[in-house]
Amino acid sequence: MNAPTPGALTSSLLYLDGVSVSFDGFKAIRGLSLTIEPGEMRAIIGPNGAGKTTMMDIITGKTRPDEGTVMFGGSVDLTRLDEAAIANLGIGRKFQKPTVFDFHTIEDNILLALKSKRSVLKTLFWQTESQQQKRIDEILGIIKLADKRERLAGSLSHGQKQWLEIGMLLAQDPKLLLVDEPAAGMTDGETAQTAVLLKEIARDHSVIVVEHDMGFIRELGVKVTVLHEGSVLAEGPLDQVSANERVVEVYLGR
Amino acid sequence: MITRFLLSNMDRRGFVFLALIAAIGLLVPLANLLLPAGSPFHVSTATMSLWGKYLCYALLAISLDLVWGYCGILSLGHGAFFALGGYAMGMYLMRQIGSRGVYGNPVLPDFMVFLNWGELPWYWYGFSSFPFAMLMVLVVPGLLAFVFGWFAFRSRVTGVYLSIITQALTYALLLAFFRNDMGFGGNNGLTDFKDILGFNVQAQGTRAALFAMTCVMLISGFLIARGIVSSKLGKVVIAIRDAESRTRFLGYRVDRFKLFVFTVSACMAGVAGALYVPQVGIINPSEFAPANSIETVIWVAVGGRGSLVGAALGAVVVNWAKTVFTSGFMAPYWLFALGALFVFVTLFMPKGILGTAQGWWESRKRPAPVPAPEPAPAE
Amino acid sequence: MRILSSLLRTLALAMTLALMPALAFAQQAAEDAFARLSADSFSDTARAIDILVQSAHPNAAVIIEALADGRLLAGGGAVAVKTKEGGFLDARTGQALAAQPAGASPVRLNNNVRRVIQGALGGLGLINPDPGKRVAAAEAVFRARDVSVLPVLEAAIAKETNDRARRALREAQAAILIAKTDAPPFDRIAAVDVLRERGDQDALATLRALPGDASPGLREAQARAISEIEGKLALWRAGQNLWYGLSLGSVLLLAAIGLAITFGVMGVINMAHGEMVMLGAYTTFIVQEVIRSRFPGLFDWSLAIAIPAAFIVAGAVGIAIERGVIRFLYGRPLETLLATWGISLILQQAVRTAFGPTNREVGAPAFMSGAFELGGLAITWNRLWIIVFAALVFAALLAILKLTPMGLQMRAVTQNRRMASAMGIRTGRIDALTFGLGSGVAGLAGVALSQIDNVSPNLGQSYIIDSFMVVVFGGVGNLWGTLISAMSLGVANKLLEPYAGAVLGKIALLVFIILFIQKRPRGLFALKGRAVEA
Amino acid sequence: MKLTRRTVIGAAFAGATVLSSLLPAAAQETIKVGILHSLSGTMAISETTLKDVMLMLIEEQNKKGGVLGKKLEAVVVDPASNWPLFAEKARELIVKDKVSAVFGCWTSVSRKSVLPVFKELNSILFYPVQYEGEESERNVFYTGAAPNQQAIPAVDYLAKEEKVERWVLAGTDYVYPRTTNKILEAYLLAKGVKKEDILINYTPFGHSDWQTIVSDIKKFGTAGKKTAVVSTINGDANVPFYKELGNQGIKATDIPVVAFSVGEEELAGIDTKPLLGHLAAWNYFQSVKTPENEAFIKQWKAYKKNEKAVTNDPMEAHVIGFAMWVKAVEKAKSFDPDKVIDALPGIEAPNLTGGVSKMLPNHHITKPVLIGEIKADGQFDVVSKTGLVAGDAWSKELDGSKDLVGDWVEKKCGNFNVKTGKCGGA
Repeated sequence: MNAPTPGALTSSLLYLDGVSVSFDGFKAIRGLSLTIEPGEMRAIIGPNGAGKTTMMDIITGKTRPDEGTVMFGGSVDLTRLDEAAIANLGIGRKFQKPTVFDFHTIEDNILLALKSKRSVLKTLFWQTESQQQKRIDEILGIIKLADKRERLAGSLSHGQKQWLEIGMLLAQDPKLLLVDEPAAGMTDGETAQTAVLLKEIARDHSVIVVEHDMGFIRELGVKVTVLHEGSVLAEGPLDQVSANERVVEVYLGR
Repeated sequence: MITRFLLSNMDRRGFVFLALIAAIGLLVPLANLLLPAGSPFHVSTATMSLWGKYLCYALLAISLDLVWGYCGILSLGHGAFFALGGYAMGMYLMRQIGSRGVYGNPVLPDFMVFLNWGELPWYWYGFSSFPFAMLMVLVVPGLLAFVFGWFAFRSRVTGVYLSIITQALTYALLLAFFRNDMGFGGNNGLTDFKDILGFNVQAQGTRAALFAMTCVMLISGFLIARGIVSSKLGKVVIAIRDAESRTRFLGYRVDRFKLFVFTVSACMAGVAGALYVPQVGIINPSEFAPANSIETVIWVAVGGRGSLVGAALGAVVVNWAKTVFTSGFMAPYWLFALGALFVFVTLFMPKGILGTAQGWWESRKRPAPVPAPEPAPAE
Repeated sequence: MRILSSLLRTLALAMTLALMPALAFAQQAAEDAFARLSADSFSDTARAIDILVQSAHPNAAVIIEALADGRLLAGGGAVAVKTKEGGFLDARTGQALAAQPAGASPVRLNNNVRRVIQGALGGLGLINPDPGKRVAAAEAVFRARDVSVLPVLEAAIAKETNDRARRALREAQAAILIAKTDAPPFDRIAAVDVLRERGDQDALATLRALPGDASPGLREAQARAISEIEGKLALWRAGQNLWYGLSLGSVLLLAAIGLAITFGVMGVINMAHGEMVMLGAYTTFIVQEVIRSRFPGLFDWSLAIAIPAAFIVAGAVGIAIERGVIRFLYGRPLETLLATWGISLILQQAVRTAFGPTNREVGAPAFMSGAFELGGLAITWNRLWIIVFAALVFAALLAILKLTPMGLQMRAVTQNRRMASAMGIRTGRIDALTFGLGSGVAGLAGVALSQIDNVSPNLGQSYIIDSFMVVVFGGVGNLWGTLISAMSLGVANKLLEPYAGAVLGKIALLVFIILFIQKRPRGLFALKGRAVEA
Repeated sequence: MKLTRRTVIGAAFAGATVLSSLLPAAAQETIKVGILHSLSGTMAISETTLKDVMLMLIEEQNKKGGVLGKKLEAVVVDPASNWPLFAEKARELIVKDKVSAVFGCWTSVSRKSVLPVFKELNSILFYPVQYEGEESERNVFYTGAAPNQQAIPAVDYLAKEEKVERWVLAGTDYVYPRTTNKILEAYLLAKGVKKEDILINYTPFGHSDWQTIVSDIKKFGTAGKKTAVVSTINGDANVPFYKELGNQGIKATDIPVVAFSVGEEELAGIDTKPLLGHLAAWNYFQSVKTPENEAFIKQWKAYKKNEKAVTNDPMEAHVIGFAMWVKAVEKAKSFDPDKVIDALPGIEAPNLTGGVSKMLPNHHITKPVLIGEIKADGQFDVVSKTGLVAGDAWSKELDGSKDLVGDWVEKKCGNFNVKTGKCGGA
């Protein structure tokens, strides 16, 4: 989907190499290396404190690594950019706890996420064009909230908020989506639907999914990376990974 | 485009408010000037100038509500912008005195004469011109807000920390303006004004005109603030208030949006200060006192945070109550009443007068309310 | 007048020596003195003291001491001394009187008369058997520089055996000699040396007062001594400024440390914090009033009694505020700001109504009055005690938070309320106690501040902004940060003050804090990591 | 009488009619007097007692039958130490309550803020506090001291009696100390004091940490010349200042401090033993022994129901001002402000220190200047007293104002320039 830009150092969409970060002496990430290819969907699993969320923070510019390389699209050094710039490059992020704008309507939530110029003046004199309105309607349809568009996001249920947030990611139309525990706190039915939704998205986006729920990962059926104590423990299809002795040891605490 | 920007999404409450202010702005000066003092509809000059003061405060409250109610920036230093606008106007009025000061010095204001200043300090140049002074009313507070906000928002100082350093800002300015060496009249400030644009500031006609001008500015301030909050930028700003990092991950440069709103708000506060000075007749450093800024926050809280009409209403109600309670037998106890009001409002009316009234009204109209979201965290 | 009086005195002395049957004369002179004491004129009173000393009246010391204390009554032809026990003596004869003589009122003093008394008492005290008294007397002579005392002084030096007293006497002698134009030049240069060795501000003042007649040699010695003393004093002054800084820092620490708990640990912006300080100060006032009226003997213990009282009063009010208002507002820090601002208005006006708007007097116990010299540092006792007190409060607070079960629970609740509650901690109770602790500590600050500041309803307002600056600069939630922040702000303020002046110095610090927060948005000692922003 | 519904209603109606006919009549009988002093905020500390003294004076006047046969009614408002509120309240008093005169204000800035209101609405303000001068307004009567009635005599006293040659002029940084120190500096230089023998120091309002400044004063005093401090330090900052002086051991016999803003009320908050002999200059002290003063103190203590209640200089200023207003009204036979303003100059009223003060054409009054030394009981011992000194609206020591005089009798001008012979400055 994305041809490497001229002068690219790598053909990968996302390229992490030897990344480390520590908080007050605690090494949250140590020598993490990871590559995501364009169009790929990757699941990342690992026990609590494995560094999953910190890794996302590093990719999205919230946390600066102490050392290591983080490249996007082959040539852009993400460690030098702030969150907004990274978002505008085409990296979207969904939080562990669903984070939507409670005091905005569902439609406005999507509108705010819709890919567009983000400058102060442009937003001040913004007028929604019909094409954009169509896209909003389309996304509302995908996330099954079209009939609730005028309601405040704060009044949604937990699962609906998760979908709304995914819808916002869609509206952003990023090249890479980072999705943190999309199925947390969902009913089984909702979980299955979410998996379908994600697979649909993965058709034309690269996606990284962080998840605990093995059933959910199995449903996605993608390559899995296991993190442990801030570095990669194992990588491969789920069956292969779950057979790995080290992984079993870490998960079961033996 | 501008009219669309200003008037789009206007709700009924907004129209009522605008109509009310416009009517006041038109009728009060007329009732003051044209009706004889005996008429039951006559408005005395005292009442008019009192309400002129309230309306200046209302504009200040709207400007604060813009940053606090909509953007979540609790500024405890908005009085500083108000006072700076006031000083810019005060400097113009001082220069208009000319040689009618008590010492008859054609250039220097009186306080400089008796403190033996040799010549006018450079920063007083230009203030004899009305357009320049009016420009400064916007530029000085705006520039201060811009520079302050540029640093503060870029380094992501938020919440309580931001509130405390805005307080430090206004406190530092308070101390600075108290110094007589600064050339702003020290503790006494600027006073004894004579003319504005050639009209006697104390004349009834001038007062009526100033009152009408205050209403015009209040309407303009309201329309601009309204325009901002109902535009997409307004939605971004509210998004920043409710989930700052989410907004950032959507690709919005949060610092720039905050800076924009903060600067616009400071300019608005400056205008309020500029209108306040000729009506009150004095500007002095006590306007910078942190307590004044906190009080402004309380007007907004009382009226209803996140509602422009509410903020204006709060300013008028609290100040009116202050006027009433500081006279007569209540005089020694009015601080009890004021203090109790603040405690009461924060405890029992977190949405302010307007929000509470609206909630009550809606619950009457619709017995089964939609589940309202939890009140937003203030940070 | 002084020249005339010393002339007269010399004359009187000469006459006394010439006419051996001097008793009659002395009698007459004393009568003159008593008449002058009754004249209610400052110059007559001063003259009377001189005469009493010159004529060596047997009661001179008693009379002059009484005069100094305002216990000398004159008028209606009588002069009487009111004894410290409340009885009355006839000043002429020293015999006890039955009652206060009719028409007699206390002899009034002004500064001029006080100086004459100082000199006279100095002259009389030089032959006191107690060496400490002799040093004090020599010090008085040093300041008064009364030439007429010189013979007595020299006699005293000759038979002085105590080293300290001897040095003090010599310094006093030097102070007189250096200004005595008819003294031998060699003696005067030696006097300069004595003063150079003394080397303090007073020596400098005495040296600078060298009359215009001085010989070039004397001038040179004086200039050298002055520059040497000045060099030494400049060093000491730097130390002194540091001391002032520490002292200001300790005041800031006391005012802010309660806030470091309520604001730093609990996240409550308590605008009524200053009023807790004020309540502490008023508690001190009440304690002292009760002691004054009921148990005057306990006065020196008044502060020690006020400390727990202030802690309890402010702490109780704090708990009431927490239970009554703040507990409904957790998670809404900016709204607690508004509510507590309202509370602060109410408390201020309540105190104003109850105690009146004016300042109330809180006295200093004897051990907190005055100052002592440590090398070239002048250290006032009250500041020293406040520093000690601040250190104790800090240590106690640290111990409570770190070592006691209550401290553990407090930390647990503030870090994870739900978890703590699940583990059986009664969070509501802990909230109230934590807030009470912070407020109580503010009350303790009030006890200390009552010693250096106004005890008025406005007391709290003047410290609230500074307190917030200290806590924010130090980093919220960190007691050590508060300590370092208070001390560094105090010292920086005091080092800036001599150059920039008090106002500019303060503005500079405020601007510095504003800029500093940009660099480190969470203060000096902020926690890092993910948890902070979660 | 049997109580039926009708009789009850009838009685109530009759009662109401009687009442309503009485009320306006009663209202017409009284003449309102405005009291404009802060009862809350930072200035309440000084101003509250002035409100009380006015209430007492008005009550007493009413016992004597009021003025021109009409009872007086005090209207109290609280401007809350907030300067714009002062202006608002002044307007309210004049327009809404229609007061005949206002007694009020303490700080210069509060006076400055109400000034335009009094001019515009043509009413009368009696201002009872010592101030920086440089003002003479038609609608204001200044019953406190001008600088020449306080500062200059105090300096003269120190130079003469204490042989002071070196001066520290310490003040709070606002207009009164600035102007007073300017005047004193000019005066001292003219008297031959060298420039290096004058140290001027300003501190902010409410300054509480005096360590550095007191030690600077101590150092300045070591130049071998007798040194004194002239303090124009304002209200709240005085207590910590004096505490620091006492603790650092600066005795009045070494470096005397003469203060212009420290009176009995301020001393009530300090332990005065270490301050023995420091001085204050005022036009009145509670300790003055005159029959008038003793009667006044007795009355005040009875009114406050407090044996410890103290009196001070601005209270005396209100006593004089109120007596003058009453006399002027009686002379003018009217409460009309214009007539009263014209009647006031030349009116004489006894002050409490045994003399008779007179309202001058420049709207200031004549007063004696008293220098007092602080006694151990918080009172002052008067060590010097001048005859009556006429208050100068314009200081003779300042270049800008030396040619100006205020004269509302002949020239009808507050700033008449004697050199150019014109009204209005230069």
